Amino acid sequence: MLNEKGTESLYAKHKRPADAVLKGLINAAAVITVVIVVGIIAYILVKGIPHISWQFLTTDYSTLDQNRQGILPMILNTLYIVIITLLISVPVGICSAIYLTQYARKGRLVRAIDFTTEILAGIPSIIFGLFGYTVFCVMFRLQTSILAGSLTMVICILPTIIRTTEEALISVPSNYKEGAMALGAGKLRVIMGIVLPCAMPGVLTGVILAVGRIVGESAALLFTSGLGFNMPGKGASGAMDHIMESGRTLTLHLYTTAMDSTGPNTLNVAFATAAVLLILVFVLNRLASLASKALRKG
Amino acid sequence: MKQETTALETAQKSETPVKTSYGNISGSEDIKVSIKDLNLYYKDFHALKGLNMEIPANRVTAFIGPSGCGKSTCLKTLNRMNDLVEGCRITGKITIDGEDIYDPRTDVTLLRKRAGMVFQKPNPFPMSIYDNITYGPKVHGIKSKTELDKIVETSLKAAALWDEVKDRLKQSALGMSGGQQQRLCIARALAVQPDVLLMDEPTSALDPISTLKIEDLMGDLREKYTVIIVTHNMQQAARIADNTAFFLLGQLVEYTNTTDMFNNPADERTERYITGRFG
Amino acid sequence: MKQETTALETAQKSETPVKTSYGNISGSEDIKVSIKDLNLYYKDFHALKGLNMEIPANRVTAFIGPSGCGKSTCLKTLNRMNDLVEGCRITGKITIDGEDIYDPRTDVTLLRKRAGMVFQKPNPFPMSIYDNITYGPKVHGIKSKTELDKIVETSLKAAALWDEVKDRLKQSALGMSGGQQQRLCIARALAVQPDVLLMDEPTSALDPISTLKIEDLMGDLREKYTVIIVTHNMQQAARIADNTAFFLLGQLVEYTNTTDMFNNPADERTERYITGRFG
Amino acid sequence: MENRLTDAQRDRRKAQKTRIVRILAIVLGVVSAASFFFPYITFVFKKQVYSVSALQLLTVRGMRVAGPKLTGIVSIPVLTRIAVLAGVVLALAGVVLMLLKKAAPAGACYILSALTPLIVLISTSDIQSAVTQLNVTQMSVRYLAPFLLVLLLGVVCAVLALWTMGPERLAQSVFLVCACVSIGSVVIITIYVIVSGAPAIAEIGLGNFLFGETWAAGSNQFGILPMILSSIAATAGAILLGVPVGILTAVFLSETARPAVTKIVHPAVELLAGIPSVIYGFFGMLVIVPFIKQCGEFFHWNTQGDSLLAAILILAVMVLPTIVNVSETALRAVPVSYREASMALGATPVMTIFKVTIPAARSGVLSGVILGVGRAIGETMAVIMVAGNVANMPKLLGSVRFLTTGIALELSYSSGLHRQALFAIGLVLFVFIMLVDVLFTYISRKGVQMDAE
Amino acid sequence: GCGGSQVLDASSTKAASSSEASAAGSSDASAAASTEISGNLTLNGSTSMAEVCQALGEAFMKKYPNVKVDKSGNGSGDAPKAVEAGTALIGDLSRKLKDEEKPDDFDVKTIAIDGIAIAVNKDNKVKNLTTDQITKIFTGAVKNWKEVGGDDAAINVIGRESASGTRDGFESIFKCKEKCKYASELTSTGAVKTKVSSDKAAVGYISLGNVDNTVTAVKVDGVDATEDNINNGTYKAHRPFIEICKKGSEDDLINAWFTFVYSEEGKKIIQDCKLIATDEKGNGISAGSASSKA
Ligand SMILES: Nc1ncnc2c1ncn2[C@@H]1O[C@H](COP(=O)(O)OP(=O)(O)OP(=O)(O)O)[C@@H](O)[C@H]1O
Ligand SMILES: Nc1ncnc2c1ncn2[C@@H]1O[C@H](COP(=O)(O)OP(=O)(O)OP(=O)(O)O)[C@@H](O)[C@H]1O
Ligand SMILES: [Mg+2]
Ligand SMILES: [Mg+2]
Ligand SMILES: O=P([O-])([O-])[O-]
Repeated sequence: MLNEKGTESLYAKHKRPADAVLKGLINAAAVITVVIVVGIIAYILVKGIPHISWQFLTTDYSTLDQNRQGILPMILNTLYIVIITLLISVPVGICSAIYLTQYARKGRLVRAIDFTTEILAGIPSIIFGLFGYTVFCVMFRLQTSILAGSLTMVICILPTIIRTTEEALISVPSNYKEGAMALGAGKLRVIMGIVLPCAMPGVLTGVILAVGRIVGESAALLFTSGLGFNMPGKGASGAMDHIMESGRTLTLHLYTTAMDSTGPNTLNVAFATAAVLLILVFVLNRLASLASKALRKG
Repeated sequence: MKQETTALETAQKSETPVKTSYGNISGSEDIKVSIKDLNLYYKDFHALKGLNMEIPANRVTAFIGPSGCGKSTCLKTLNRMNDLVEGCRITGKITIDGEDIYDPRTDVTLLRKRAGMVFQKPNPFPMSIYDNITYGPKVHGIKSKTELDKIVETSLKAAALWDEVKDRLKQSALGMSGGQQQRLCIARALAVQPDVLLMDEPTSALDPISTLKIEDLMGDLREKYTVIIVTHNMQQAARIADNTAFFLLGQLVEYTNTTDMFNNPADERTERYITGRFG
Repeated sequence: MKQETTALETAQKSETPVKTSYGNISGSEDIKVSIKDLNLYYKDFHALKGLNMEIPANRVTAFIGPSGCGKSTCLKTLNRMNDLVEGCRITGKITIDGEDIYDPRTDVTLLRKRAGMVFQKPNPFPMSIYDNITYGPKVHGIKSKTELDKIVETSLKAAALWDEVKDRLKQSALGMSGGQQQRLCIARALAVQPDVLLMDEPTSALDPISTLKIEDLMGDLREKYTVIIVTHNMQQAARIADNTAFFLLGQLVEYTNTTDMFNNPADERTERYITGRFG
Repeated sequence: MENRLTDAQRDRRKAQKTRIVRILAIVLGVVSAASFFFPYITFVFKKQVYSVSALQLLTVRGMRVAGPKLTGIVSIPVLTRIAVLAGVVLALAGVVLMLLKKAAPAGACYILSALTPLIVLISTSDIQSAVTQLNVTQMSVRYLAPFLLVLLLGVVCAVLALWTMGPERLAQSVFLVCACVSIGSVVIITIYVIVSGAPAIAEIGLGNFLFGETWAAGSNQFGILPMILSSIAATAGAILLGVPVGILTAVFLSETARPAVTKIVHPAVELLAGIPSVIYGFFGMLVIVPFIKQCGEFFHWNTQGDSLLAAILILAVMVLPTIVNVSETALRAVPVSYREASMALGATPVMTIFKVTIPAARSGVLSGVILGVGRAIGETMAVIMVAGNVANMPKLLGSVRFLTTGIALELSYSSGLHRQALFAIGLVLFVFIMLVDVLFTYISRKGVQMDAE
Repeated sequence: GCGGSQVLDASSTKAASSSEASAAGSSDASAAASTEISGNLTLNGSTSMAEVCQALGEAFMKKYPNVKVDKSGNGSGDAPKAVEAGTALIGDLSRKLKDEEKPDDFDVKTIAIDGIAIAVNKDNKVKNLTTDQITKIFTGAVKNWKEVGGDDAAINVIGRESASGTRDGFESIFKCKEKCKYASELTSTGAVKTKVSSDKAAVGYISLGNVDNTVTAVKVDGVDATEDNINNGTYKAHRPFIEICKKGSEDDLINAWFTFVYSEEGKKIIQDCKLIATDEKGNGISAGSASSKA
């Protein structure tokens, strides 16, 4: 179709079938992804939530009594490991990130360190499990204990924390730093008073991601924190002594109950534990995205 | 006469012979900042070549020149912000009130207190307006609440911002408009009571109306401070500056009072730049 | 006479009465693009207010005005790049060669083929020079190797780039200098054989020498294309444009041939802008 | 003139403050050194209490312990003695160095001195095994105030010592120490993997180990070829399934979806990334494995569900979020100007995506794929639950064992060469991950180069 | 050198003196009342014994409130090491000690016997197998159920992971060590049971205690898999659960533990865990020792 000036008219429509096909593929991929997510989550929740009760969450677990199948000890063990791990890894990780981004010369050394943290981040957790077992459990004679598990997790998540913190620190606009410097503030003061607070949401995102990783970890903990399910502070010992005892986390409880479904009830316990874990992960996820939203705003 | 000699000396010393035209400097009886044989290198790159300048007190001095000619670099040497750049090397001497600011004993904190700086992009800290202003005084050891309150009020008034923000001092500074933010940055610089105010293209990111406000402000600031401003906008230099320095390729080509510079440039390159034939 | 009437109509229709001065348009006997009562909104923001313009063929038309006045916005309406902006609404009518480009039947692909665009920052694709040029023709269905080769040669020649790159057509376009990249972008636009060439500050990111080359190029392009260029640099407009339009706050203040615009502006605001009293 | 840039009086005031801090560092250093001479640790055997000062740990031969049948002297481990000696010497060295105004080395000495109690803590537990030789089974160790003082004071002194050089230097040192800890852990873990894996390989022979086809711990046959091939096959399969879906989902999210839809799909993908691997395994075990088995019955395949295929399906789901997230970031990072340029030439949005946006983001997309490979190779718990775990050569519908699961299954029971062989598998796995990582770095660096050109 | 000149001695008040004083013997310890026994009773080793140990521990802690029982470990292999190093008082093994584990260093006590049932699907027609048939099935010599009197279906052989105590017990009894050809190796009794209950053609071995109505335990050489038959020696497939401690040690805590394990209360718990309890002398099990029937 030509227009009055003799060129091809703008109103001449072209058909483009390839476009439609490709667009269809894109949409199909998105649908597949969503179906997978919804499928897995729905399956676990539908099968698990009916077995979650207040009692399930607040009583301990017994091999003697089929009516005492609560997961409070596992929840507490998970909490112990999360707290101890964070207590060590967060300060060390943040300080390392500050050193690497604000002090270290951008030379070969820093690049080497970046490379190694990257590698550490990619190491499969079973290798951390091996390492933690021989070094902490055997060499340091901690046995399979919550402390050994926590120390292993420290090494596991340090790279995550260092890298997210580094990224958050780097993304703080340099003109904040310049502005503070131009007012005569020293380097430490600028870092602590301006750079770090600005990076806080990013750091927080990293920490929450790390918590998610600890909660979801199983391979590294199987050999290091073990499978005990004593309530903390039971018997003669205090709540602090619990860190020297073996304790299974929620994931390990799910693993053992799922794999060794001997009692009539154990599969239900597994489902309920899986549902609790999913809900926990979901909450952590929401927190992380809230934090990163705060980062984008700030 | 003095300037003539200096220019001559420079031409002999620096690697590339420089021909600088010094004209009549307005206010030249009271010199605040003096730059002697300043050379600056970024690693191997020779960014400033044998600069010599004397900047009078209580005047607005504008640095103009095409992009990359070294205006910002020169400005930053005056409060040693270049210390932060890795591989930056300086020779020569800069004095403020007769004190050598590159002397090893110099307290950089005090220097930066004395020579405040305002940047091209408004960069208020992501905290409240109040905290922005008090950050500097706190760094320099002022703790009393009443004193800080007073500083906030005076500096905001000096930056012609008090009336607009006095009811929202506790709100985040990031919620302000660009022009307000830039005036906040000026107020923040004033809060540490500087003698010299260095401004690097303070209006280039702003709309015309905000620009106008800041230009007006600069006229007032001149009474108490020595103002040095880098600008891309020749009209702006013409409007606000008492003296103007024209830089080209790291060299100071011409330095004289603004009227002469724009009406009667001594150097041919200056003239070609001003009439828009390059840059 | 016609323009006068249009301006009158606009003033009556649009929310804010507009006073537009239309002068003598060079080449007004052969109108390529015509804009009638154009209003554009970004969500609630009224970015273009009742524009009326007729742009002649085979001339260079420059849009000038202070930052944020709507020059780029107006340019983008001409090849409907504004479609990509969410919340952008348009009323009024724009025709190219008499065809309404906002007609529902319009094939945007063909429109963009007819009205090529060059952006402020050179944006060659991260592929070889050859692939950059042939991208457009391939999109429009040309597959033959010999034909493509010919197109590459003609467009590069038309963009005055052929001699510089003919030996490295297979190398990445990102390895070129800024000025070369911008000419490559022009060549890429020419490769789809447009009638109209829209350029949004095509030299503002370039050094003076590259700028000069592209300005020279524009003089040649005028012979075959209708060129519309947005520029910040008034000297540039004065050097290269046949007609100039001055925008202010979303309105077209004055539109006339360049000589009149710079020597004899009809509107007081134009005069103040041109003499550098604001902006 | 208060405002002078160089002010002698100000310097004097500063020097005074420094002197006070230095004196504090010296005094506390002396206290810390002295703590070694007070009751340091208490051992309790069977209600018998031994309170021992560090000096005694250093000088006495041992403790006389009476067991039910045997009585003997339990000697103090050498490591304990070395640690105590080092602790005292370092604390005193710190004091001397402070007196000589050498703050930096003094700080280092103090910090090292503070570490010695940790070594004592580890090594004293060796006493426990010595004690079991005498059949006194239980011993408990209590650490007393001086012990903790050494730990604490060392740190405090180090901080004070460094403080004399100004808060900036102090902070920098703290940051540096932390960085060293992090880097140290990488170095240690690398060394550990190599050191613990190498002996078995040396004993078995590299060829036999890598290319042996049978793994039978009982008869000392340690060939891991089936595991290597299974790991590779599972990873390849997962990537083959996961990559197209992942990349297209990323395209959907970054290019075509309306913001409202993105707001739903994006968190869904993030959630997928956060689900613990055990849950994937659980799901696979209860849904995918029975499904494959039923298909097998229906089509008369020889399978019982636990299979390479099940592992591939699970892994494909697990690598999906990695690929989607990294690719999406890469796609979003493609400058708008490329898209604009393409559209301005008349290309449709879909054409723009496939011809400009994805090619421009290819190095990022490739990084995502490689990260996915890393995750698939390293996954343990999810696949242990679905793969059947027999060390067969890989068959799509047969039971297989991977490098990771090989370790996890047998670590708890193994001893001797068997255990060393498991560490050697760890080394092989580590090498695989290193290769993947080097590839990743190479590609992302090349991508940067390409963009910089 | 320094000879015995300086040796530390116990003293609750002040640091070492050079005089030699031997610690009081522990002979009167056994008389201590339940509240006087205190401390950490650490168990380390087999995971399949975790359930019974946890159960015994729970009851033990109820009886001795000042004691804390902590069961850890990742498998039988950990047990001798932990006891040797003194990090655990007691080691658990679901198999006998191997020679390289220096059995002479330890006191070995069998606390229970775990029968091993050969489990097939409930729908499987085969209800009886001979020892020889079982060996052939597990070594792959017999591949189809019809060869042993069942339907025409390929046999799916399910086993445990290579180091499992159950597998060790099974393979040594049926003489097919390292020769078994498994279709899957699962990591727990429960998993094997679930698998067998859902797969018509599967066969596997599981703890006798875990047999329930979801699977069939076949007769071996015509003998039913029951506790009685194990005790009277006719059913051969079983293995011991043993606990070890340092040879010759006379720790109050350990004594109290074993006293409790062999008490009526302990036996009841062991039986609740679907195991066969043993008597105090149960070093290995002689099938005839009758006293284990409680
Ligand atoms: N940190 C740095 N490292 C290396 N070179 C630099 C650095 N900062 C600036 N330069 C170079 O020094 C020269 C002068 O830079 P400067 O920023 O002072 O220019 P300017 O006159 O302020 O230009 P503009 O108008 O663009 O701000 C430029 O060529 C620039 O490339
Ligand atoms: N996508 C958008 N959404 C909302 N507002 C927009 C958008 N793009 C531009 N505007 C607004 O429309 C007005 C005109 O913008 P435009 O980019 O056309 O100005 P301009 O004259 O090209 O300015 P400049 O010289 O800075 O490029 C400005 O006030 C701008 O803030
Ligand atoms: Mg600059
Ligand atoms: Mg624009
Ligand atoms: O007792 P096991 O779990 O090793 O079979």
